[in-house]
Amino acid sequence: MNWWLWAGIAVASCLIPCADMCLRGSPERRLVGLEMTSIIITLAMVIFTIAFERIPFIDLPLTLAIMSFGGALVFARFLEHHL
Amino acid sequence: MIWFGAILLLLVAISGFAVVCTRDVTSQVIALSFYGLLMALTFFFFQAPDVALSQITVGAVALPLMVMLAISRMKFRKAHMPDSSSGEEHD
Amino acid sequence: MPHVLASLPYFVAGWLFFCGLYGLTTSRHLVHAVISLAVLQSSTYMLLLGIGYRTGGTAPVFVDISPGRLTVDPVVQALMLTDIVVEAVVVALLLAMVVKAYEKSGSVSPSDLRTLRG
Amino acid sequence: MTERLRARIFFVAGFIFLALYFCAALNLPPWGDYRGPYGDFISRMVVYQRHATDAVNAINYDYRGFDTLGEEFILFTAVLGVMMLLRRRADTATREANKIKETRKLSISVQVVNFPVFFVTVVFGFYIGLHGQLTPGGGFQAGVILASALLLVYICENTEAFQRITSHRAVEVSEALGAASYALIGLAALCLGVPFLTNILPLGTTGDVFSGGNIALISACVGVEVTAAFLLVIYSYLEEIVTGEVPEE
Repeated sequence: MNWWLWAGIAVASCLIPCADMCLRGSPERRLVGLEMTSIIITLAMVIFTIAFERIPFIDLPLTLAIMSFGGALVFARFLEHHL
Repeated sequence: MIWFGAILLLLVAISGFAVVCTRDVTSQVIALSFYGLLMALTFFFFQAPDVALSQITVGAVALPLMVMLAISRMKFRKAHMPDSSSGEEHD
Repeated sequence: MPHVLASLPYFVAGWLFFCGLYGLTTSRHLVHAVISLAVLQSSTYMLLLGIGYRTGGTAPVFVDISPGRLTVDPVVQALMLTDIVVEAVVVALLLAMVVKAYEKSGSVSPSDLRTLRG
Repeated sequence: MTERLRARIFFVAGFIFLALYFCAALNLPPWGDYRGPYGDFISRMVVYQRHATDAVNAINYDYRGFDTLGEEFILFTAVLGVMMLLRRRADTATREANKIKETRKLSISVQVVNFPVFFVTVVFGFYIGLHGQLTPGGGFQAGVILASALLLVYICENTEAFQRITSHRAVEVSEALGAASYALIGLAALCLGVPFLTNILPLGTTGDVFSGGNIALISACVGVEVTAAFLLVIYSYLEEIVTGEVPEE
């Protein structure tokens, strides 16, 4: 148990309000929660990478950061135009 | 550490149930995306980075995208073919 | 490890399986049924994750650690990895069938698929 | 069968299943106490046998390569099914005659940001795909990342470019080639007199990009196929919306 792990757990515990945002209410409200979730999970993954002392894992938050941009645009556009 | 993993697993269980219970399909897609991201974090925490990587790419973007494409195509068809609801007798 | 946690991932896997079945049987929208099927499929990932995990084990990537370290099981991870990507395309196939059924019958409710009645 | 009756039958059966499953799960080996021999064996041997540092990808593309071949053909068949169900114009001549009707404009800031992000995503996809034998990654993930990069072209309202890229015959050809070359790599081993899908290429230095022999090559083939597969699926769905016309049946 090192301090980085505690920090990661603290960041990841912010997922509970995000779960509330994502799982209840209108689609727009859920989309806001989803964007927050991807930010928090990216941060949590970076901190867990340092906590586990495994540098190759850093590819994962990098992927999520890149994919979440496209994901956000896709969701926003489909909600706007087609749905 | 193991307690945090247990909480993460319980969160996965709760959100899986919530995804299934959402009846509006558009809302359900976003809940499904959240569920995929949560699964990815769980895989990452339990030392499965390869699986987490494919869950990030597929569960967060590709799988909801497929569902949204299908929904938007159905909406598009509905908007452009007002008489299609009468049902064409094929086969 | 406390006794409560000893079977937790297996319980979660069974619970997700149950949730997916619940969604499938009570769904009134074919897309909803397909998403329920995706949740049902994710229960297998949870089961495999629970089986392959080992307390204190690290991931089987030997770039920065020596091959002698205690690792989690790579075989079950390889089972999951391909399945996740294939799942997305299989869901796309099922949704294509849903779109086709909607275009033919004008309805998305599973109970309106009269030709499937036995 | 009415809906309520169906739900009632499900709840009875489902809770019986859940109770029996929970009883069975209590007798499984406790969580975190894995005992299987195969994973340990591969974890110890993979660096010496294959000079690859990622055990999961070594299993996927080498030790269990035949199984992955099967999975890849599931993907291939599923894409075939989607195209059969949703596409109607097969020949290129009519496809090029279709006018693009969608002329909405997105805000200029999104369009400006989109281009560098598209570039970064493509480069990153290649990185993930080519380092599969060293770090987490590989062909399956890289394919999805590359396909989503091309989806960004559609998102920033450059519909014409999107249609020209994805409806090109080269996408279909590269999907078939990706699936076929995996099998051909396996057959090449047969020609040298060793079993199907044996690792025949030089193994290289551990930690180098050109290490692991067949693993990187098969991973690249899978990457090409997955990219093409996702593009085909996305275009099959979007074809009507992009061209803006519903064909007569």
